[in-house]
Amino acid sequence: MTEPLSFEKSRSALPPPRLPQAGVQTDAQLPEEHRRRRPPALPRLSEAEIMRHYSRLASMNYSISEQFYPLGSCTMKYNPVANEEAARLPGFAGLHPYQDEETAQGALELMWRLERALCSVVGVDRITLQPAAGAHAEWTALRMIQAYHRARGEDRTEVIVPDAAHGTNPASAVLCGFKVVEVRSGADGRVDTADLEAKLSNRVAALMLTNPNTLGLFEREIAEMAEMVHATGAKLYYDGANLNALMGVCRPGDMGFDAVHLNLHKTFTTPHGGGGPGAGPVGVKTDLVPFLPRPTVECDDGAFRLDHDRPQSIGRVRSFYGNFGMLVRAFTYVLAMGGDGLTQASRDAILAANYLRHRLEGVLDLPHEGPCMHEFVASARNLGPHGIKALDVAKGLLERGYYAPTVYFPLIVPEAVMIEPTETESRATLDAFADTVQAIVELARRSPEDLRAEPRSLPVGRLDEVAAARNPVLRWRPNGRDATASSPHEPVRSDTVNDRG
Amino acid sequence: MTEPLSFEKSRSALPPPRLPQAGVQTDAQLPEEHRRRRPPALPRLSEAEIMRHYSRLASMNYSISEQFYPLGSCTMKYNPVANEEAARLPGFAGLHPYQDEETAQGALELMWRLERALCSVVGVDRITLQPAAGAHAEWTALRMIQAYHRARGEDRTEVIVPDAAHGTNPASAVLCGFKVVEVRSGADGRVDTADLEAKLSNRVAALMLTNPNTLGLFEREIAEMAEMVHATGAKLYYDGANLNALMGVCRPGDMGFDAVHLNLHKTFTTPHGGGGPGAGPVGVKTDLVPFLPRPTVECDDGAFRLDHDRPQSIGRVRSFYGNFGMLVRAFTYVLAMGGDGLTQASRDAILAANYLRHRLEGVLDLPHEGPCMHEFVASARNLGPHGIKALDVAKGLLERGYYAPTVYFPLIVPEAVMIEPTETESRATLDAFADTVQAIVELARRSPEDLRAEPRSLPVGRLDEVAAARNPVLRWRPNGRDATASSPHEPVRSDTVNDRG
Amino acid sequence: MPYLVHSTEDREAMLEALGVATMDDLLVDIPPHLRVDGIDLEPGLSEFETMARVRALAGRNRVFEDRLWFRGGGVYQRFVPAAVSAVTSKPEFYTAYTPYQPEASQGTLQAIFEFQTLIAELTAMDVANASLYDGATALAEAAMMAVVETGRRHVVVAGCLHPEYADVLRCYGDGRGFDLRVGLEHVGSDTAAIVYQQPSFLGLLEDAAGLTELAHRHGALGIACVDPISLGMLAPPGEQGADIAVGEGQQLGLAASYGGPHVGFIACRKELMRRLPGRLVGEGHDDLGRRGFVLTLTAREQHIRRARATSNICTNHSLCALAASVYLTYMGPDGLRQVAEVSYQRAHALAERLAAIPGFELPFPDRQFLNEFPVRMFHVEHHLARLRAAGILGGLPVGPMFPDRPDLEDVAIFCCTEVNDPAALDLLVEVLTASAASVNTRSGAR
Amino acid sequence: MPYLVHSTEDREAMLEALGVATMDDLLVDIPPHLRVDGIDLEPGLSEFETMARVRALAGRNRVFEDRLWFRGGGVYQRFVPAAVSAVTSKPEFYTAYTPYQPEASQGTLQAIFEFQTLIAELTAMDVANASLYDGATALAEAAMMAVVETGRRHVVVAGCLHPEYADVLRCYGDGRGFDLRVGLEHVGSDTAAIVYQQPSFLGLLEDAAGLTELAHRHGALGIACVDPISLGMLAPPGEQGADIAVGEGQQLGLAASYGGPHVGFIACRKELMRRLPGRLVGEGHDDLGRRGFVLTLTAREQHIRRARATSNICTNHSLCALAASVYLTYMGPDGLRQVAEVSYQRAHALAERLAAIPGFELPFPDRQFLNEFPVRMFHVEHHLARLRAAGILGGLPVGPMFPDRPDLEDVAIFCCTEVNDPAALDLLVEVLTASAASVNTRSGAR
Ligand SMILES: Cc1ncc(COP(=O)(O)O)c(C=O)c1O
Ligand SMILES: Cc1ncc(COP(=O)(O)O)c(C=O)c1O
Repeated sequence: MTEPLSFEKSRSALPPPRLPQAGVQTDAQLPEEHRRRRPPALPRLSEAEIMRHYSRLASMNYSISEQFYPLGSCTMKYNPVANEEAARLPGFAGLHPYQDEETAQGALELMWRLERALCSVVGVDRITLQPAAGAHAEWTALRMIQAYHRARGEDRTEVIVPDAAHGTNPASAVLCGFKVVEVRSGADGRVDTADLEAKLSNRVAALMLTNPNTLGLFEREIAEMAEMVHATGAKLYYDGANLNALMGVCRPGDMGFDAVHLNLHKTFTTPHGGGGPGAGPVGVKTDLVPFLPRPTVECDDGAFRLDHDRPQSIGRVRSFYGNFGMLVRAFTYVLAMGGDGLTQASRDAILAANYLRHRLEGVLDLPHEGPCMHEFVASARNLGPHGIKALDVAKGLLERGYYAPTVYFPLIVPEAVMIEPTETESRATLDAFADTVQAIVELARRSPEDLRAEPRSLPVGRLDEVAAARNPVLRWRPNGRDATASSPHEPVRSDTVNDRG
Repeated sequence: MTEPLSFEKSRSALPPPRLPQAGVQTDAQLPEEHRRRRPPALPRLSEAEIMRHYSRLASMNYSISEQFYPLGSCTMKYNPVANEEAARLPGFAGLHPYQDEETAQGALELMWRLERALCSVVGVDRITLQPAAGAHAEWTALRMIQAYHRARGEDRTEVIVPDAAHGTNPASAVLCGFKVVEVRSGADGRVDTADLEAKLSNRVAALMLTNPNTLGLFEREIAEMAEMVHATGAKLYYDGANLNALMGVCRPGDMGFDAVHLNLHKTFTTPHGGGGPGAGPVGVKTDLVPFLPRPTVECDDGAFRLDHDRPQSIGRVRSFYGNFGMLVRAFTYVLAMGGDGLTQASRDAILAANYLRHRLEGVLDLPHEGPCMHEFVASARNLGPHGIKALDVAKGLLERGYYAPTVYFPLIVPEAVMIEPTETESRATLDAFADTVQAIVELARRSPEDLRAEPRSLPVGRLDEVAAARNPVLRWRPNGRDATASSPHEPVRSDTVNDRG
Repeated sequence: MPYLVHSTEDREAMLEALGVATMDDLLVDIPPHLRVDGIDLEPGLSEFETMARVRALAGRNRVFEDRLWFRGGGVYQRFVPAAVSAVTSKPEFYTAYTPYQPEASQGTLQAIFEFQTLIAELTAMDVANASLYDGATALAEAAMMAVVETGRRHVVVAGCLHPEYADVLRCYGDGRGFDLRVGLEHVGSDTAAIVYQQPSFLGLLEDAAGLTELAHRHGALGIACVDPISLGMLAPPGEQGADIAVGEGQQLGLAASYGGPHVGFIACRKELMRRLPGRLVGEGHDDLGRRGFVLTLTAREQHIRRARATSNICTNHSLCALAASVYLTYMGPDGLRQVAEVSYQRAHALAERLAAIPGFELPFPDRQFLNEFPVRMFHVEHHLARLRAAGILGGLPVGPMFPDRPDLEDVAIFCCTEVNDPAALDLLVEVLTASAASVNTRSGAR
Repeated sequence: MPYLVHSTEDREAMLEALGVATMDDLLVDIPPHLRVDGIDLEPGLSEFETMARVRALAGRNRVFEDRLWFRGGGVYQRFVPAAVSAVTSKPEFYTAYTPYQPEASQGTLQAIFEFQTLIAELTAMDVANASLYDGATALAEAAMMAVVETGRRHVVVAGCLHPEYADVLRCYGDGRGFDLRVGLEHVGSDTAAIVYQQPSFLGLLEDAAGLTELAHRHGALGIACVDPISLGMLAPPGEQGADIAVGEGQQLGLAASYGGPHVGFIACRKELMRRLPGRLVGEGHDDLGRRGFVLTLTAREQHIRRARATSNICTNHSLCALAASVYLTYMGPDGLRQVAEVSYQRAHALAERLAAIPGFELPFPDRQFLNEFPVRMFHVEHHLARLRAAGILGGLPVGPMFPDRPDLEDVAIFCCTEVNDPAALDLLVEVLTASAASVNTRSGAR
């Protein structure tokens, strides 16, 4: 089943929707020179057709609402429906960001309370709720660290990032004007502290880490690393994508991190939306507080206000105060879970990952020793002799009704299959998934060519990504195809790299 | 893909959801003899599992939101999403039916206005909004007619119903204590007026008709029939299931109908809900007004009130004032469409039916001459020589992504395939559907056994309805299967009768 | 025009394909004198203006804060998990038709099968149907089952039945030919059924087991009209000998919505199964042995049996039944019990406090109740107006509903549920205490 | 516990399968001194109590009636068709991840492809990306594209740019190493781009074609920051020589929501395509030749290129882009033009009426505007307070935002859209007329 583009269904003679008429008197007319000459070729469709169109598109998606989504590093957990109800309340959704503060006390209080709650979870002094996503948060944290060093008259130009780190880490560092220095992982999958020692210098502004690290392993020597980093005057930054392992178990702030980001769209159940919006608060220790983006939310005697008067602030990282609607969702979740619930959530996430890892022993390769934390990285290299790659395992899972784990990330594990079950999947689901992986591995051994032909029952089979990138067609064109699209279709290259997280 | 029953996923040790605690002091205790001994075996599932469960069930349905649903007699048209928003407004959804009238003026006004608008559409004097569905409305109308005759001291015991009528018509008559007398349809698919003449007598309380009739044909002699019926002192009742043909085109009231029901869940876009709730207002001419169910909604000087003081009323046909939430939806639809929109809707519905009928000429049998009104009945008897029945055509459509037309109804057409496209399907959809029927007919000729094996790609194939009815299993049982379920499964009987509308 | 899909060109192309010049050529069968041209209604509005009008009407209703609802009488304010509307607002559920084609309707069918099971479990009966319109019509259908089963024509009501339910029973009886007699003194060999509401309309518990026994002694059926939430703690009809159990499911996740749509349920003993009205979903299998669900025992139904059907039910209240299923599945047995217990405890605490207000009294102090109870309060309308002014939807004055029961004059029934937090109870008591004091001052102590 | 799925038995069974006794055995890698036991937060609440708290907070905000919003400044009240949230509230859309696996994500991918096309059409540019966080960051990304493309380090702002957008540009520049210069006098051979907002923050129309021409003359890029609704009637950046067009999409079907989430868009000339930040969806085919959509040109992105990526964008604002797509598809070209025209006419009618109030004046009477415009009103805060008291969200006082522009003291910018019906305009004028009269009386005429 495929669905035509909305543009392809458009009929030029269809009348527009009924809309209000102006109903006022004025002679004003926009001068010709400012007038649009050619109307945009938006589709003309009736509401009935539009709803049918998007309903059909929706049915072509896998989502956490219907499928187990063990996408490592992405913490695809159940998104409570009450959160959605909360965000839709007119008292939140209907607020203009420039309303006078007296008329937005509830919104300000919510942000203030959320900040405090998140401070307790991660062990920091203050938090900005402004950044829109994880990558934005990384960059915001680095901007603060940069401003901190500059305020001390130091121009530190390097940021250290582990070789296993998420791609946004080095990209954020560069966007912030830093040079990226890579630190190696050791054989046990953890940061090689000797290499770190070697890379540290007074040119280094920060070390970016996540803990548990990208392999799902706790960095046992985190306290020692923090000491090494601080000894050189650098700051330690925490990539919060893996916080789901730690709530009520231990706190990045206690480990020595100076700046800590959180992905509310991972750990705190705000839905991922097919690629956002998210929310990426950044928490900091006292040292960095003066550099927080402005405004902050303050409370004086029960009255809440925005504080714009922060002379050392890095300024604004986006318009207004953050993805407020996502903050409402996260706050609702925190209230419902409470300290006890969040703690149990992290413990259950760790349990589920270890259980699933155990179920996959002997099925896929498990290059690192356990126990793992909330996720683990397996490898499909054991299927190499059959010509089967991680990608084929992923596609086999899609065919069988599961979303695929993150594959080819981290780069340091060949044929990586990164699995994060989260705390909201039942044991029955974990068992059924493990059985399915087993069945796929058996198929890989028995008739690898069948596996390589999968998926067969989804709206499309494997797409030729190489051809798509060589002749990019990025839009529909009113009169025929995009100019750049010309070449004939080539068969799928099954080794297409597909490394995301 | 199938989904276990919620009961089958239940785990006895799962803790219940968090709920409020009483937080009050009392010594009261329910005495032992009133206490439940065995708790009900409701499933114990987490919210995450519940949502996944129902999401998967939802994905196993065809619905007007995703599929063309040409279910004759059912008027499956687009359900505007604004209607849903309207019904959810706290000012409607949050009203207790026993609030004082001063606190529910908006609700009463809405009912009052809706009554007036519907009166204009069908040409009657007053309308009750109480009945919950079409069948309930039929029965309500007959109760009023019965009360009318009784009030005149006449005990009329018969109701005449055409052989082509919907099953609810005779069933409602019997439920109301009447004897059903059937009147024949002539060769042209319309009521045989000679037979009607013969069946009429002073024992007859009412003639139940729908116009356009069940075959989608307009009863040309309706005015003459009305005269015949009225001449014997009987009343003429209009089954409103087919009103979608007539808005702004002609009015049942003008044709001589004394009681007219409307299915808001057909003509007025309230969604069908997988089998309700609907709403079946009944309109009446002056004669019958005293017998309307109570309360009615009245307006005195701009103040709205419920009138319970109606001494000749048949009483109540249900609790409270009707399916109010559905009335809100229908009212919203009427406002948006207006007189002009509703008129165009009926005209478009007629056009679509005739167009589709034309596209199916030579593909299926068309036993009656056109033009048709908003629907038409084809027959699959032309496929009889290939051993193919209407049911097989229906299943072939399911396999190809369409819901099936109504089949085996009306009973007077062998292998009936009753098609109602409605005004909200684009020409592209109608064309694609016609092409698909054509393809199915070709398959029927080429390899009928393949068609008889369909559907193959849906969650289940044809179910053995005969076996299911012989050993009915109507519920899950905590300890194994339902007592009555024992026999082995038998193959599907492809001639299973499937006549609904 | 809203919700229409054709352009003028589309229409012309279709007419051309049909070989006709204008729409009128398709309307030739309609006698000209019956034709009208349009409808006497104002032209359609934009969605924005439509919604503005509708919102204005909604704004002309007063919505009481949920925690300040103490009025029941058949419709109750309860906590509704967000999961309920998240499920029922799925278009795949709410825009599907009755599941005639099982292969393309497994979602709806399985949901109904689960509903049937949930209701059967809750009532402790053998089978339940797919749903009926509401509690009142469910009771009428049950009465008609009894009339057919016994061949008798009188139905006796025990205890205080909801007056609207009694009206509906009477209206059905007037048509179908049975009559309603109120009071056990009417029970005899011509009794088709004894009908009782548990708890009664006033909130009081009846001797259900005694009533069903009495019915059976006279060869009649025992029909229970129950409160589904109460069954989290209260002995269910199946444990007390009832032959048919019916009820209103509004409390199971449905909005009050000025009285509808709600949902009726009906359950019965296995022996009566083939007399059930409406839809039934059963388990079946396809030729590969896969389990599926299908409408079954359709030989009872109007579309097969026409004039000999057990009922005329076609469209029922499927989506409301779905809401109830989600609700019950969310609660589970322990959650449901807790909801019932919390309501019970709060109502009893409140009853004690109201009884202590000078001038107020509990008219039936020896009767057991659950979470709804009658209070006699001199000048009841005055007190209710005071409550209204304080934003409280007070108890339901029942005097006017029972003109022939002087003992109910000045009586209102109050209910408590899990939404009425202790602070709400305090506020209610505070306002009523003040109101009682003012009345007592004005009129002298009672 | 809410949202958790395991029973104690499940947990024990899993531990047993792992061959460990307690959860602590799985936490051995965490140094004991770092372990904490729980979180210093109150215990969790039931959903009912949670929502009661959240609703109480919502209740502490004042929601102005939509027709009485005259405040914009980057966020506007507009008619949002019900279709928009009906689509975005589909769990299949909102609970999916970024579409990494195309075969299981065609819904999201096709929706993004359509969004890219819609934005490209609207702006009359060649290509657009899948979305960015908001208008301000989109502008910063565009500036960084220009800095890389030209190898220059200064970005010049023409006209009055939204002060928050300017702040964000500065913050990005401080990190990335470019600086912001305000005023055309700074344009020179070291200019990477001229940035202009059309209409400006004050609502005034700029000479867009002249600005892009000036930029090109200096080898710089022209970057337009546009209002998407305005493009229903206004000449689009692509028709005026812009190299990159960005903007904020809030008006395309998104709630104000106290400032977010909204959505940024970015579009550019084909030649700059490979410098675009963030996600891009392209058309592809499978081995059967079926068309499908897929994330493409990923060699620009962080997950492939890491430190050499064009941006760090990973999660963007996909669901908001979906809302915008539904909105634009609902409107079509004619609907969008009508929305823009109605807003234009109402704003001009209002401006004329406000200018007629004694003591009020239009500070830039010779400049063209669309639906937002500045008004100088002595004692602006007093007037706004009067409006607030009348339930009106009046214009935005811009003086405090531009401390170095004395000409903006006492100026507020007012906007009109299709939601401000004529009666709302009348009310606004009435309240302001009275307010002006009272000020004039008190302070003497100006
Ligand atoms: C480890 C890690 N860091 C950072 C990010 C970036 O977060 P975002 O996508 O919210 O920008 C991700 C997201 O996948 C991640 O997994
Ligand atoms: C012709 C006709 N009459 C009556 C009915 C019964 O209406 P309802 O299902 O609302 O009871 C229907 C429904 O299908 C019908 O098609």
